[in-house]
Amino acid sequence: MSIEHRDDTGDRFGMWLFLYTEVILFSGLFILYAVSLSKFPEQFSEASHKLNIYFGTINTLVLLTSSLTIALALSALQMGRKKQCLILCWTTIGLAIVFLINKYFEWSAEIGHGIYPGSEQLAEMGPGVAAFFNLYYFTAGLHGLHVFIGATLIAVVAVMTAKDKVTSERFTLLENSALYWHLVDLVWIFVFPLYYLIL
Amino acid sequence: MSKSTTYTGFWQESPRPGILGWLLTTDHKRIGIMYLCCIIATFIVGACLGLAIRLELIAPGRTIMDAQTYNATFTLHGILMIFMFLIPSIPAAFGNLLLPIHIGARDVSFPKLNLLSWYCYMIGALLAVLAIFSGGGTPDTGWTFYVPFSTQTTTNVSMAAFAAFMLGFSSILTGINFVTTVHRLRCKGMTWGRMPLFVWTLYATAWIQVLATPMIGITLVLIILERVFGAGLFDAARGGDPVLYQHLFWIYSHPAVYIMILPGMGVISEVIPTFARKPLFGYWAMALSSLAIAFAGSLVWAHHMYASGMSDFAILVFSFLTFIVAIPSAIKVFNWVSTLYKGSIELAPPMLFALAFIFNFAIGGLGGLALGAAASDIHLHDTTFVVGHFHYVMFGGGGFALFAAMHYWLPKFTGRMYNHKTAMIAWGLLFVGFNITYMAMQAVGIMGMPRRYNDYVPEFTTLNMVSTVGSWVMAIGLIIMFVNLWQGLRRGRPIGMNPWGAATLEWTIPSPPPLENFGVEDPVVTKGPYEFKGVVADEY
Amino acid sequence: MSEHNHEPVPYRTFILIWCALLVLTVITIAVSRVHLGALNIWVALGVASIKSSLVIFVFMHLRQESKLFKIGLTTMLVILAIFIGLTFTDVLYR
Amino acid sequence: MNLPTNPTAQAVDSVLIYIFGFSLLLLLGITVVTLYFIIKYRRSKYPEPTSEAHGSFWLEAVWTLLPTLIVLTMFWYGWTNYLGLRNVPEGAMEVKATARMWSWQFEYPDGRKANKLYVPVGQPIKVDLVSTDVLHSFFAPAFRIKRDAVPGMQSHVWFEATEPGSYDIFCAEFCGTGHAAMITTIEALPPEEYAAWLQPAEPTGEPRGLIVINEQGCTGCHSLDGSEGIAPSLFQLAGQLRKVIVAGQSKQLTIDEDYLRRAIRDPELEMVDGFDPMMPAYDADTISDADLQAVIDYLLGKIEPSQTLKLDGKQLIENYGCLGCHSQDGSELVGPSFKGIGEREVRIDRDGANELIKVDRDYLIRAIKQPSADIVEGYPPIMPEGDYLSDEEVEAMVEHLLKQ
Ligand code: HEA
Ligand code: HEA
Ligand code: CUA
Ligand SMILES: [Cu+2]
Repeated sequence: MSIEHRDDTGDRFGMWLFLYTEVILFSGLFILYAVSLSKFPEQFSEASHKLNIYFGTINTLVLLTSSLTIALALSALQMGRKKQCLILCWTTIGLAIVFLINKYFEWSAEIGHGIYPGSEQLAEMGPGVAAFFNLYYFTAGLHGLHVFIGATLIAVVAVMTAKDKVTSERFTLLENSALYWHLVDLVWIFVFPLYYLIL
Repeated sequence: MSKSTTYTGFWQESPRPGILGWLLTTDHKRIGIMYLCCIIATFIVGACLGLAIRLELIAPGRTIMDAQTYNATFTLHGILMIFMFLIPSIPAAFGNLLLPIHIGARDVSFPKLNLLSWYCYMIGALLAVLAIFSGGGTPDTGWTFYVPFSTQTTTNVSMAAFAAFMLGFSSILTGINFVTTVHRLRCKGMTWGRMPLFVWTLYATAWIQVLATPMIGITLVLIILERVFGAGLFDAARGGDPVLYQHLFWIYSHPAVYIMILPGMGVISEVIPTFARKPLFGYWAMALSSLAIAFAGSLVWAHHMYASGMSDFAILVFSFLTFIVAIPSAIKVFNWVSTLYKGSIELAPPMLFALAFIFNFAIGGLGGLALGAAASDIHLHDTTFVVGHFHYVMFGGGGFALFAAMHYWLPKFTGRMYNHKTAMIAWGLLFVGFNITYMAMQAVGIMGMPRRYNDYVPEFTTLNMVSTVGSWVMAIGLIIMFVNLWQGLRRGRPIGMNPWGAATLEWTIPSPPPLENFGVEDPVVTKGPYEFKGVVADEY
Repeated sequence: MSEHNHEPVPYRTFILIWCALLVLTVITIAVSRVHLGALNIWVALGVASIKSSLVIFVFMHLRQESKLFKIGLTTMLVILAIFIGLTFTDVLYR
Repeated sequence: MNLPTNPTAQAVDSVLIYIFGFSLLLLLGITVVTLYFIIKYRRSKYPEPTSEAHGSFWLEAVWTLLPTLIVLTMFWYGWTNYLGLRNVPEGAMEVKATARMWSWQFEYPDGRKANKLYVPVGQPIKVDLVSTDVLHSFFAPAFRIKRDAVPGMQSHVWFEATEPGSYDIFCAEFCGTGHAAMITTIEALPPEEYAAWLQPAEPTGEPRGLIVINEQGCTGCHSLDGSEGIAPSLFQLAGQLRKVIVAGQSKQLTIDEDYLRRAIRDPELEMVDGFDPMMPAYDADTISDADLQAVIDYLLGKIEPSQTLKLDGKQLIENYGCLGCHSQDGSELVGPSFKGIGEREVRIDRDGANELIKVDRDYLIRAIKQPSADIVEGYPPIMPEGDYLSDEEVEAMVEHLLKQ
């Protein structure tokens, strides 16, 4: 008999507040990035050349598209097109998986070159490069974690939608997990140019 | 309101019986009580560690423990007292108990999230305890985890850092909950101008919790990663920067000190009008200065780093900003004092603690000014003067505010009253002991005794001894206080709805309050929180 | 009291925004290939900000939300700017 | 309490007094007013409040602006005097302070090392701070100066002693087990005493050559004990082979008088292989022929090398701050005591295995050079690596230790 008051706006606002905390969380790493960049501009661009821009670009497209699909999913549900909504949700998750697989290959390639936090080789490449890759790994890693969490959330919600726990009347859950997913996209929108594109 | 003494409000009413009724509850009052218990327990442990520290420092040379143990002790003491006691103390315990009632709501916006935050707290606490006994031994970095030491020491820093991370997460959830609640669940007629100041301060605090805490999250994670991978994020040889770590740490940890004091200020702003039977002086000044403190408080973090090798320009900027934060606090003090003017003042225990708060906080805060000025901080930095300063604001401020809140509101939630005389004796001992302890500590700091020293040169002996003796007086006071509260709240005289004759909403409902606080229909507010006209205190 | 659950956004809007995002991505990559020195980073950030505001306002429905949401977001960004800016008062002048 | 008269202390004290003074006034004011109200308006006297005032714009304005003005003066005063602590006066003597767990070492321009900071009264001293491991902080309360020593970062403090005496130096930044033991002193000596201290230990019996070498500050680059510096060591040169570069191509030669003479008068001619051509040429009016001869005789060991040539283990042990953790009188500190270490048996953990061994020369050398190799049971594995020590220095220390 707990209090059954419903407040969708409140729920959304809560989600936004949570997203703020996520942004600040990442900003810690971006501060470190900014400082190191201002210290070693050349070494940074040198290091960013070592990254494979194709992986980066593909993943950007993947995430942007997934953002689109989840946004569409919400509209679909609102318009009562449950089937479409489900398809779109699963597409989003599919794209998330593509993203992670991509990352896996990218990282294994770099680790293959002996570039990973704390490696001897990295230490020898000079402070700037080392700083760049440390930050790259930690930022991308944290982001990857968020991709994983976001995908899981969406999966859960998709199931609930299938079971009509989430409906065109009560879709805040879907809306909030969509919000979360967009945040994942937002972070990448900054990670991509900052790590792959500086010359 | 003829409640028979068998009535027990939310203590009995619960969807689930027995212990599960607590562990799975989403009732803000029950969660508040659970928080309160954990916090008191933490305080007692931490406090006894504090006693141990003082005992070691009673004389030069080794008294009761060796250097390594000492380092572990004050590290533990600091972590417990800050992350597990003071930060959650008033917001998580009394905030949960009162915020919904104060704004005429039946619960917070996200009751389940609220419970989750308590579990995060428990996990954090558990990890903190594990960190003591597992791995390479109890952490010995100080609560500040400064690199490179924290990434090199063999002790179990990673787990302690992760514990702090979880505690931070719990604090974030509380913050999200409170901001949303205040925005969404205010009852009919509860305009912003009618919110009790306690709510205002909690609201300001909640914003800090939301916007600053993640920074400590990432910082602690980086320490852990650093210890795992040895990547050299903060190692100059590998492009890192040890001073940058200090920035990241203080970006959270300075705002955190306002998380610790703001709710306390809120409590005082409730207690003083009640026992002066007079509206709080300058309501809007008080409300806005709370927001001002919250905002300005997040601009000053680097005043902890004047001696760290930071650029002089930064020192100029941060010293300036630091003095700006002092102003809203000054406004508050002046308004409290002038609330007393032409009032009708009753020195009940909560009032005594409130007045002690003003005195202690003034001393601590004014000490903060000496620390805020660049030149004088160079001498005082990392001396026991700083230790004195923050005990004055944290214990003399935050702590005393908590005690005030306990004496003011706990009767409401147990429906019973403690013994006033004993409470006053306890207060006296506590107040005197407190000032002896930390005055001496500040004095020896001015003489130049560095902090985190388990041993010191002979000149410092006398004052350290005084300080230690003071801590014993304080201990006796605290024990009496706790025992008195415990007995009173269990067997004391039953009270009616409004023992103090206060005007905020919680005093218009039975004590202890029922589940969902208000009867069938939601309350409608028609007057401000401090309009005592016609409000009578009922006898007990 | 679910006073306003805003209207569903038509598919078209989303798809248009998506195209815009793709175009902007191409632009950043293109720009990054020409050397502008320090300017590169600022251009990149500029484009990124445009992209993110598209996502925030349309994909995340900030357009439809009440003022409260917008104020909240601004507050967060201001604080963020302060954190970064004040850190640089140290780093740049050491 | 009489305040110190040295410039840095005065800069800080005036600010402290200013702020504490104001604070005291404010505190008294607030407390007195509060007490007055409490007593005057007590409930027994006034059952009901005699005012319903909700606030007053003017009062708020006043106690917003007044504090603002007050704190701004505090801020500005604090800032200007802080600059006084940062700007080192002209002609300050530079000393390099190296902080390591848990000792200080001070290095003077002439390469002389000491573990106490000896300074002349009346001369500004600039202390350059470096750290080899973690954060430390140079704190001299008597001079009100403090600054962290950050690994990989340059920073400095300055001070000037106006009265002779011995002043504490503390480490103010937490740095581990020995933090509280990381204490030494500033020894402020009257100029003449300082000059005397500057002179090598016993001026009498000191060979003229060595005196010249010290005066000329040759030891700034050349070690006398064989340890490699930025220049070849001057340890036992006689008859050694040298590979030198003459006009581009390298050639072997045995060190003799003429070679040394050329090497000092006109170094560019033959540079020792592997060293940069940075040695200044010393002509006859910097080093007279007589002195030159003395130097050469000294270097070639024509006269028996005096004590000062042989390294003094005791001195080294003090200078490198070993005593921060190891006692000499058998008392227990962070590390094992040196007392009787020579004929001791110790239980050590060597890579996992735990064994009992007799202390001997090799063991001690190992224990100094890579302490982590075997840890004496019951002590934390925190002794810093001795890799900064030259073999000769280690030898000397071990010699001394075995004699304990
Ligand atoms: C509850 C916690 C709390 C609070 C509220 C404060 C409040 C303040 N603190 Fe404190 N501080 C700490 C907790 C807190 N502090 C801790 C934990 C540390 C040490 C951390 C560590 O290193 O371990 C610390 C350390 C610390 C330092 C770093 C010292 C050093 O390490 O070198 C500084 C420096 O500026 C500082 C300044 C201030 C200032 C200016 C205020 C101001 O907000 C004070 C404002 C209050 C007043 C000004 C008094 C009331 C007003 C009047 C009496 C009216 C008259 C006033 C005027 C006219 C101005 N504090
Ligand atoms: C809220 C915060 C808080 C509180 C309340 C306290 C309380 C106390 N602290 Fe605290 N202290 C810190 C926060 C706090 N401390 C922090 C953050 C540090 C920095 C750590 C670091 O450097 O990293 C610190 C460091 C610190 C030091 C400096 C260590 C050093 O730098 O060398 C010292 C030294 O005296 C000290 C002493 C004390 C004492 C004597 C108390 C006393 O006030 C304790 C009072 C309580 C008692 C005397 C016991 C009472 C007994 C009971 C309550 C039992 C009752 C039981 C029943 C009834 C069943 N503390
Ligand atoms: Cu070195 Cu503390
Ligand atoms: Cu602070």
